Amino acid sequence: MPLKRNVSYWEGLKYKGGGPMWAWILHRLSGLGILLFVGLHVLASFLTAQFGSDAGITINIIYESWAFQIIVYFSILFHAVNGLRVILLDFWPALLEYEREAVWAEWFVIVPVFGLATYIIITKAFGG
Amino acid sequence: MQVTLKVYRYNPEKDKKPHYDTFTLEADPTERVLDLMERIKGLQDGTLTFRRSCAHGVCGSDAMRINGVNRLACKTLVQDVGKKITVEPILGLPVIKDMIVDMEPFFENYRSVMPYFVNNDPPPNGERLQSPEERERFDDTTKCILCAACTTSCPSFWANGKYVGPSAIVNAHRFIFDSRDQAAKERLEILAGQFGVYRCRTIFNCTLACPREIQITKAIGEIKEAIATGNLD
Amino acid sequence: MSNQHQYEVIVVGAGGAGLMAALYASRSANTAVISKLYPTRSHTGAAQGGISAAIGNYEEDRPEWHTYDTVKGSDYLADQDTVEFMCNESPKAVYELEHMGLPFSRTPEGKIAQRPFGGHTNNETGRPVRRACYAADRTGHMILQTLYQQCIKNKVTFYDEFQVLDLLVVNGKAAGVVAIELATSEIHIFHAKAVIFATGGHGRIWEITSNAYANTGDGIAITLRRGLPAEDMEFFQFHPTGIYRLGILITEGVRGEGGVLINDKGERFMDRYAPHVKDLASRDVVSRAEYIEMKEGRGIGGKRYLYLDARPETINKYAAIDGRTNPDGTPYTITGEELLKKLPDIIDFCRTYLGVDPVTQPMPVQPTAHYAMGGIPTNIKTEVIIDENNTVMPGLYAAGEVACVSVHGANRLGTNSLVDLVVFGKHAGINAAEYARGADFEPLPADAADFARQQLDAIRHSKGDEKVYQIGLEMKQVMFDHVGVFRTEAGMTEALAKIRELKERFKHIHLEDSGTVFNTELLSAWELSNLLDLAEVTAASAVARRESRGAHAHEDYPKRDDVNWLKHTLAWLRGKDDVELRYKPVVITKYQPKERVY
Amino acid sequence: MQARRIPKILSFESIMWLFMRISGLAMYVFALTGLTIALIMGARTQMDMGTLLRWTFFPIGTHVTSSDILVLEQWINPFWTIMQYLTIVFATMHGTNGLRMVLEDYMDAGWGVHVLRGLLLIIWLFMLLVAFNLIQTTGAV
Ligand SMILES: Cc1cc2nc3c(=O)[nH]c(=O)nc-3n(C[C@H](O)[C@H](O)[C@H](O)COP(=O)(O)OP(=O)(O)OC[C@H]3O[C@@H](n4cnc5c(N)ncnc54)[C@H](O)[C@@H]3O)c2cc1C
Ligand code: HEM
Ligand code: SF4
Ligand code: F3S
Ligand code: FES
Repeated sequence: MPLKRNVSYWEGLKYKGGGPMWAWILHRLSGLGILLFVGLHVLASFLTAQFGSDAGITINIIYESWAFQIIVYFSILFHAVNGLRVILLDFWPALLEYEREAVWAEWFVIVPVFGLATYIIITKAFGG
Repeated sequence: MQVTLKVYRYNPEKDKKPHYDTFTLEADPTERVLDLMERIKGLQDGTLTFRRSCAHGVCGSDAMRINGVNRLACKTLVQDVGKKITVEPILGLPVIKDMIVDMEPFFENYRSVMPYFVNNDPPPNGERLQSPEERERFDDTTKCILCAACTTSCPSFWANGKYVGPSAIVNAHRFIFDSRDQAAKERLEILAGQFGVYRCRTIFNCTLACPREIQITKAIGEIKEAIATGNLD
Repeated sequence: MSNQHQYEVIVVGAGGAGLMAALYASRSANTAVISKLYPTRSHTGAAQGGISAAIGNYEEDRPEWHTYDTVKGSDYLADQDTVEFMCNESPKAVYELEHMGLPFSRTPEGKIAQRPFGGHTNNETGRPVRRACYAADRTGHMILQTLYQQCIKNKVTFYDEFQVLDLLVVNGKAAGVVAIELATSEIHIFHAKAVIFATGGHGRIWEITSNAYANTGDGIAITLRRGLPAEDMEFFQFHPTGIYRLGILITEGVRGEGGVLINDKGERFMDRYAPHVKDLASRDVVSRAEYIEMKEGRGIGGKRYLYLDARPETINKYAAIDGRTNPDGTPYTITGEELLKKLPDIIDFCRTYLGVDPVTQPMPVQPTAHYAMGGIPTNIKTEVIIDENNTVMPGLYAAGEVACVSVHGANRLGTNSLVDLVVFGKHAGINAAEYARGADFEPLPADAADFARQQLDAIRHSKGDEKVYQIGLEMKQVMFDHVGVFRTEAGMTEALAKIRELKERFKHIHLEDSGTVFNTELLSAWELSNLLDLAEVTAASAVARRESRGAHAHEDYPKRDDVNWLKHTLAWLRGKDDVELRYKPVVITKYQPKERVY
Repeated sequence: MQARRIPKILSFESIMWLFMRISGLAMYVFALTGLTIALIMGARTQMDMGTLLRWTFFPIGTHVTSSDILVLEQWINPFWTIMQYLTIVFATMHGTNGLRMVLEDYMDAGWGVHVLRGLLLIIWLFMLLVAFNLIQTTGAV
């Protein structure tokens, strides 16, 4: 008997696709992450506003923690910048030849902006 | 120099689960990984099983994962991958034995995109004319050898084998942009469907894996553009 | 127990010849194609340079010139009626391929582009003519892909990864084949009215070869074992430009575009061997010249290779010396970029395997075993013949490299094989289907699969300690050294003895894989047994031929001998150490043999 | 040579593909407009970074009530409310469709796909309803 289609998530992750593959994985995770974040946030606010439930407060406490802010901020920043890259390359297919280079370029935008923001968030969290 | 080759093994008649075997042998840095596998099969372990034919990258038999990426064993030199080499079958197709996977699903996807020339006008006495520029338009995608290195490197295909995959799209591209062909519309309609080009998330693994250096992601992008604009030039 | 199938026409092999035959046969007969490789893996895909047809897209050209060039290239051993047929049909065949969508390279007016190739000339001026239609340096790839695509379009039935082991002959007629399914080792019997063999070449007999692992001459070995003869096996072409040590081919198209061969002293030595067409002399001539250069110590660094120099500056320099011009009369020049457009794959091979960039460095080359002129004898209708009187075996056809209609005689001109495939492949398909219409299925014997099974069982159960790999290696070496570019009586006799010794040793091989799923070890061993048979027949046919003609260069008999040897060899494998040789005359229509100068 | 053209092809997949890109761009436009105008209106001195971000992406009243905003009315006006509606429509639709893409990657053709699409449509509508309600009740103070 042949083995069935042989790709577990783990096997897939081990594939050495490099930058573009990881950019896609992060785009997917960040997109889903944002959706979850926005969805819960809206739901919680709704429950609080309509039924005076505590859920909103609990969730907001988590959301406002500095660690969570870093994650959310990264997700949004990465998803937005990478999304823009995807859109640009899709609208000018000739550029798709340089996808690998484009992913590098993208990090040149993300890293400094994210670094600065993280710095601000952290100093604010610990510096008062 | 001494090279160790770690090989994925699965024999359906003996094994329940795949395992790895390690072989050590002397090799030249300029030898092909395929040469090493041939030598192992000839002198160390006759049961090692893989496909091969041309041995110089034109027949598409021996796509496999070498040190984690899809390559042709006959186009990968030892010096390209180092002294520690791991070979495993390509992903996303059923493994029949060692490096041999069932290619049927791959070819089924290929056949589903009308990968053949269609022109129903009566042919002229001589050739149909085509300018060098028109010929150049689809040159890149004529190079495909159907090795499946691209399709089996694509996470979208791993997720769902119904996705026709980059290789089939490349072969559709070859005809869609051929100025002599008349079935571009039918092909594009297939590709605009549920398992067509929109399963491609421009992950780019395919382009990096293609041993013929075809700009696959670009070809897919051109097809998306053609679907959206109707322009085939 | 066995699986039985019934088709009117069975095509064995899915290379250019097999697919062409299948396309035509399937139009009017129930047809199936059996191939041990997925069709697109066939070695036709490796062909690079071009397919010739006298369509004269740049300059005047005529099928008669093509015919004469082919006959001359064959050293007058080709059958002239078949050559004429092929050369007249080839323009039609090429246009037909174009109509199937084959993406040929184009001239500025949009016609099929053509390039010069060795031995193809304008008969009036004696200068090289642009006759080879090409698609960059991937002509064979495009042919194979195009034909396979058309087969899909026309819903041809394929049995992929089924290896044919035996031909069934009932009442003197072909009645089908026996095949093994690689994935399961199950034996299948294919009952047929007509069988077409298109199994390709057997270059794997030699150590340095441009041929694929799959080119093991299965077709000829099968018919030999069924008591049929093989024709002209001593003629095997050594291509002058294989990549040093690997044998991977560098197309003659490189020289067609102006590349030249250079020895250790930096001389363009072909000046001396072929003063008129120089580097574009026919392959036997160039390979022999290389051999002599190396023997006389002018190989690069004294080693066994030469340089093929295709750097633009070299090409332009010699093009100026030769006075080569473009179609419009301006001097011929080329740039690195144009070279890359015309020969992308060659440049890629050199970069990958040698780390050499042909645009800036010369390529190290040596002769490489390339093409079988000999094979299963057929007549002009591609019917297989079984003796020197041209007696036909009804229902059996052969086309492509496996066959010997003898259009190539003692030496094939470059690009003529692809023509051979499409022209004779097509006619094999048409003729076999027509025959099948008027024929009945012969009843199959109950033990139809026995002979095939015996052969496999002998290998499976053989108990010894010989390694298939080792025997193969020794065969390849002795054949390359002694039945190669240059041959001597003593060398060939030694080789023959050695092959026979290896055949004995083969009876004591040991296999490690006893499984049934993709037992490639078993089938490689079977393939080696085929190669050994063919090597024996080749060596035996070669020792007997005491002359030099085309690819058969006999050092002890350096002259062509038309009085005694203007004839085809037919060889039967009769039993242990017994090859029976008989001869049949060459068909000569218009061109009387004369001395060959290039 | 004549240009080769065929009619444009519209399929569910191709429309959604275009939509994902257009909505992505639209969100850029909203966010950038929001950010620019907010900065012009003095956000630089009146908001910390977190608030500014929240405002940029979702300019809803509650997002500024906890900051040093001096004149609340200035921030809570019909312009921002419209921005808010557009952003939430696009973001949830983009996000839900993204979720659909991810899930469908693992599904074959058949009724399952239609059930999923229906379900996600309902979820999306529910999300919109809730969000609209929120904007109505808390946004336009
Ligand atoms: C590197 C190279 C370059 C060349 N360049 C040129 C060129 O430029 N111009 C030119 O004219 N010629 C060229 N040639 C020669 C030409 O390509 C070959 O002679 C020709 O392709 C042979 O085609 P074929 O159809 O006979 O066989 P192949 O293409 O070799 O096909 C053989 C088929 O038979 C099948 N088969 C074999 N054994 C079995 C079995 N036992 N059971 C079932 N199936 C079997 C295989 O699977 C395969 O499908 C070149 C050859 C080489 C090696
Ligand atoms: C500036 C803002 C944004 C841009 C430019 C953007 C861009 C994109 C693009 C182009 C895609 C398609 C990717 C593909 O087809 O492979 C995408 C996917 C996705 N987006 Fe966004 N997006 C943005 C904001 C958001 C938001 C706010 C959410 C959540 C509510 C979100 C959730 C998703 C999800 C879940 C996917 C699917 C991911 C996948 O299929 O892998 N995005 N985004
Ligand atoms: S596109 Fe490239 S990787 Fe994919 S099958 Fe063709 S040759 Fe192989
Ligand atoms: S890897 Fe897959 S997702 Fe697209 S770009 Fe290549 S087909
Ligand atoms: S063996 Fe033909 S591609 Fe590797």
